[in-house]
Amino acid sequence: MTIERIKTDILILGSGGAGLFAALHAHVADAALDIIVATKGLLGKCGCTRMVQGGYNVALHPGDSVERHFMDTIEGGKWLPHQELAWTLVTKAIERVTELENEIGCFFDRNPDGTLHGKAFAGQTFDRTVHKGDLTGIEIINRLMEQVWARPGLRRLEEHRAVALIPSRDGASIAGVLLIDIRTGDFRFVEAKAVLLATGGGPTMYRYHTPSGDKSMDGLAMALRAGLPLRDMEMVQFHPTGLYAGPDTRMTGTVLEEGLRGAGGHLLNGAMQRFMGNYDPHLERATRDVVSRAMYAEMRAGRTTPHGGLYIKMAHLGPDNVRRQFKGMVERCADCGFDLAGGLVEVVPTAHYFMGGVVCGVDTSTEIPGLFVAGEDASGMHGANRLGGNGVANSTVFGGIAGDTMPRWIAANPGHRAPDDAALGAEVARALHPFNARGGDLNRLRERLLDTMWNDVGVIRDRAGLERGLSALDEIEAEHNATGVADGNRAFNLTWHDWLNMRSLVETSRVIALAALGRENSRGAHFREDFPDAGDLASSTFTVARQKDERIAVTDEPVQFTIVRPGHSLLSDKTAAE
Amino acid sequence: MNVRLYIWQRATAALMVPLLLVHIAVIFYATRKGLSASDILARTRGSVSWTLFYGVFVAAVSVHASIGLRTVLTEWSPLGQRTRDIAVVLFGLLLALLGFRAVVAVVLP
Amino acid sequence: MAGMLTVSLWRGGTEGRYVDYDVPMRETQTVLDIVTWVQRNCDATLSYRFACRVGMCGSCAMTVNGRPRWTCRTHVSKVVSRGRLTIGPLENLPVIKDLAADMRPFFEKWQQAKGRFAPSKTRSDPIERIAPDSAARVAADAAIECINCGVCYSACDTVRWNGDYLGPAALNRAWTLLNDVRDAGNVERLAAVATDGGCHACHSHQSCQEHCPLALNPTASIAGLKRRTAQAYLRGEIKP
Amino acid sequence: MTLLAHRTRPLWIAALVHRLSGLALAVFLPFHFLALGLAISGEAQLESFLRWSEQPLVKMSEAVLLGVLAIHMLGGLRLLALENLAWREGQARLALLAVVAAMAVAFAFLASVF
Ligand SMILES: Cc1cc2nc3c(=O)[nH]c(=O)nc-3n(C[C@H](O)[C@H](O)[C@H](O)COP(=O)(O)OP(=O)(O)OC[C@H]3O[C@@H](n4cnc5c(N)ncnc54)[C@H](O)[C@@H]3O)c2cc1C
Ligand code: HEM
Ligand code: SF4
Ligand code: F3S
Ligand code: FES
Repeated sequence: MTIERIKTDILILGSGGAGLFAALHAHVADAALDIIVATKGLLGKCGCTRMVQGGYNVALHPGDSVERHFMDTIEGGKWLPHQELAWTLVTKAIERVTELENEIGCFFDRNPDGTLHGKAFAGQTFDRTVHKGDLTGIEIINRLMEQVWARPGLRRLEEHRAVALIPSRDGASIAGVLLIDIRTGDFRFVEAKAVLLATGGGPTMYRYHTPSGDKSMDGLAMALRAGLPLRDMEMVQFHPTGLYAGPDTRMTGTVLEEGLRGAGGHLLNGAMQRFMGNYDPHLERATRDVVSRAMYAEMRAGRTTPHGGLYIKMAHLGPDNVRRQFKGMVERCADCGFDLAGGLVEVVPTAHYFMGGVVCGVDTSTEIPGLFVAGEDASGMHGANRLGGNGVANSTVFGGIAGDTMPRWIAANPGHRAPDDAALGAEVARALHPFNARGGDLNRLRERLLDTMWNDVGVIRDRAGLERGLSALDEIEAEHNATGVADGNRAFNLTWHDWLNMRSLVETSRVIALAALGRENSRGAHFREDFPDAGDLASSTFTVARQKDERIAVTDEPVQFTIVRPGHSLLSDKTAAE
Repeated sequence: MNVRLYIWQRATAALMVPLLLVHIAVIFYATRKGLSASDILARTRGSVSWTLFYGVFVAAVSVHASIGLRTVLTEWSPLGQRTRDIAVVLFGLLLALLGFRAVVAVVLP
Repeated sequence: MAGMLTVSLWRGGTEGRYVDYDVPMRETQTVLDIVTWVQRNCDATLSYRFACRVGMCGSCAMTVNGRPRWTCRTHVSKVVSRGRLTIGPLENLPVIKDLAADMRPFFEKWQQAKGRFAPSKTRSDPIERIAPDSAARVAADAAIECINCGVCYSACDTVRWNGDYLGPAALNRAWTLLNDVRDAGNVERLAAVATDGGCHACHSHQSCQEHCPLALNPTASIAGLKRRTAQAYLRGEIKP
Repeated sequence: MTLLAHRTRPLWIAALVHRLSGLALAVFLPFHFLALGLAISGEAQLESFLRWSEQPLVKMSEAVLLGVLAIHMLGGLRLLALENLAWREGQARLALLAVVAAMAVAFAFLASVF
């Protein structure tokens, strides 16, 4: 197997908000740097930043404050966020949105007086979500993408999949990354002085999920193998209203806007009863996690539609009104044969966002010198729950910081570091493993993984289920290793990549299950039926998982309340914390 | 086509609209009346207005058609840019030459 | 909606052929699902591209029964004709393999049209106040929501016939920027779209507008560019 | 190969018709000028040309040419309007209207000569 070797100063993995911002900032910091952006799909056209509908949280409207945004983030995160990271997020978001508007060219929606419009988003005490219609992500990523294309100094490796972080020969730092050129099936080793991991997490191991199809937790799987500590791995956010169109379509699981519930949509079970009243006084307007759990409970109790989902009903708000207010959603449903405005649409809770990730500092550095992390791959900003609108803020804020940090780091630590060639060879062999195995049924196995995670490590968890899930994961992994891919044509071989996706998903699924088993209380997105209480806030801990010698150890570490402690607030006025 | 050629082509097109409307009216008039050659020539010979009218038309159509031809050749022929441009300039000159000759023939006393 | 469907898929690169597959029909099934079914059940080496699966990323465009479409948002029942579907890669672009086209020329032309914001301010300046109902903002908004799927580019015969033509999407983007009062690069942009292969090459076929999945109207944008470049040229602001 | 669907759309066909009519005019015009140029060598020459063109077949082709000129002019007007005025829906209908009007001109011509 020949491996093409490329040298560069900075290698960025992923072209979402984090990856592209890092590239632009690093380029501005030092235009002489050679920078490569490698991404699994087409530049800016893959990943979830593009899929942002709601918008971007930022405290720049009169009457709002970073303190208020910060408190919303901490309380939304059930006191688990790393406070310095959260503080950086809310303060830098102001600069980032201004940069997006003034320098990158995003054209956000305005109020009648010409100032930026902020819309309401659940779980927040201020209408601070900046947006462009309900296609905010397209506006953000398209503008970023244009700026990257415009700079010849930024090299693009499109349709390149990172498969392993390769350590330096002395094992002390990172030397580069092994990639597969998806189009040709060839291997490329990119040796870099600094590497940014920005592959955007993506909990797509659940039966129903919203993220882009290219996301399969590759970054976290690579980080795990590299021995990095992963934080909050039990925290998977579910969105209540995923479209349910049966098992035969990729549309199943994709998100129907939060605003449908906000506007007064009703959730019905199979018996056409509105059930939210049995769970929460806020009914359909309760927070994402509460509604998701109620829906999951209805489904588990068998009160589903004939197909196995639930219904959302909007018709009582007036079909024409719905059609006007939610044009995009109505059209999307119509494309798969549903009438959102006048009829019923089947919905299920769906895995949406991954709060867990690599432990990092406010400068995006990780434990491995030369390796940085940003975006959904990083962790700590959101704690047990991410506010809608804080996701894209996170990826753009910290992506930019990574782009500022890496050139400085390179200046202080110049030169490439020779790679551990044995490790490189082993990783190539590992990526080629499916071509040496025979038989097996990859599709059936993937279905099994999706069901296992959904049923046993999903919206509602308990010890028995988690243990069942863990042993099923062991079986799935063994079978996966014995499942082959025909070695016909490696060029653009999606089945090979499906196989590799599945390996990342299995490896990270196990960490999710172990961390969930470790947390014996219920916070935000993590709900243990056997431990339904939140536990004492003042002695809150977060989980840290780490793989060593093929074993994963999960430990609890105390949350440092460096800025505000439970029971306190940064806001003086009383209306603040309601 | 670049902006300069575009303006020339569209401007000549716009210019030809009224000219052609009159021309069509003339055709109808001539056929309706069954005018003979001498009838026609009697009306045109020595007329400054007709000279100008058809002179402008010939100039406009030569420019308009050769630019149009250039576009068609760009899209539908394998000719290189230079050959194409030489060909359409020659075509335009030919059209202008024949056109002015016809005008002269019809209006010269 | 039971039964089978005969699906012809393009296999190979620029040189290749159509191969037939039998695919079971389902109640909810998009063209992308058909392609996925073939990859998962008939031929594991079938190549295609998708990402978001909900019409946001513009990665999944293919030619379906002769018409470019976003396949993830196209229900099979809408396009099937006599129990058959013929699916190929996008037209007017090189083919990488099977159903995946090479989008690089498309994005290179986007750049040639100066399809990127040229800032007049920095992050330390206040965000510009712009009335949402001002004429320029309305014009920019009308054309801004392009997902760069390449459908219009693939449906335009001027693109096919004139290798230099920048194409509807790139020009549509240039038009939005021209209406963006914050932009400082409009003289260069006007010059870039006023040369051979620029906006004046468009013959208003309007296939771009008829096929755009987001119902944008590049034809109108290009007409706008034709006017503005002509004005700029006559005023001596640009040279061709 | 399946037929590319956009080539069945009215406005694509309108552009094709516009192009073919322009080409036809460009081919015809030199001969037209040549014929009129005959007058330079005397009235008799022109007269015999006009006599020749009295034949029904020639009249028919003159009608066709007039129609072609009309369709090109009207189609061109539609384009000039589209490019220079505010956007207007229903371009396909306008293109159809241009064809109909051009045919009317051609028929009117035929009616007036026969
Ligand atoms: C449907 C939906 C709606 C959302 N709405 C909102 C919202 O309204 N507001 C909000 O704040 N957040 C929202 N989010 C969350 C937000 O989109 C993400 O948190 C954020 O965009 C993540 O950015 P990122 O740069 O980390 O990752 P992404 O944008 O996901 O980018 C990841 C990149 O890494 C690449 N990649 C993956 N694996 C590899 C590999 N092995 N090798 C190379 N490259 C790889 C991917 O192809 C992609 O380019 C939403 C998410 C979804 C799915
Ligand atoms: C009033 C009269 C006319 C008008 C309004 C007119 C208008 C136009 C317009 C707008 C175009 C550009 C089409 C495009 O780029 O898509 C065009 C092209 C053309 N015209 Fe005319 N025209 C007229 C008369 C003529 C005449 C008399 C001739 C012939 C000698 C002619 C020959 C052409 C040719 C060859 C083209 C190129 C066709 C193409 O690019 O597809 N035009 N015309
Ligand atoms: S204009 Fe429409 S068809 Fe063309 S690339 Fe943009 S979204 Fe696609
Ligand atoms: S299809 Fe092509 S010719 Fe012009 S109007 Fe659209 S770009
Ligand atoms: S997969 Fe993203 S638009 Fe179809």
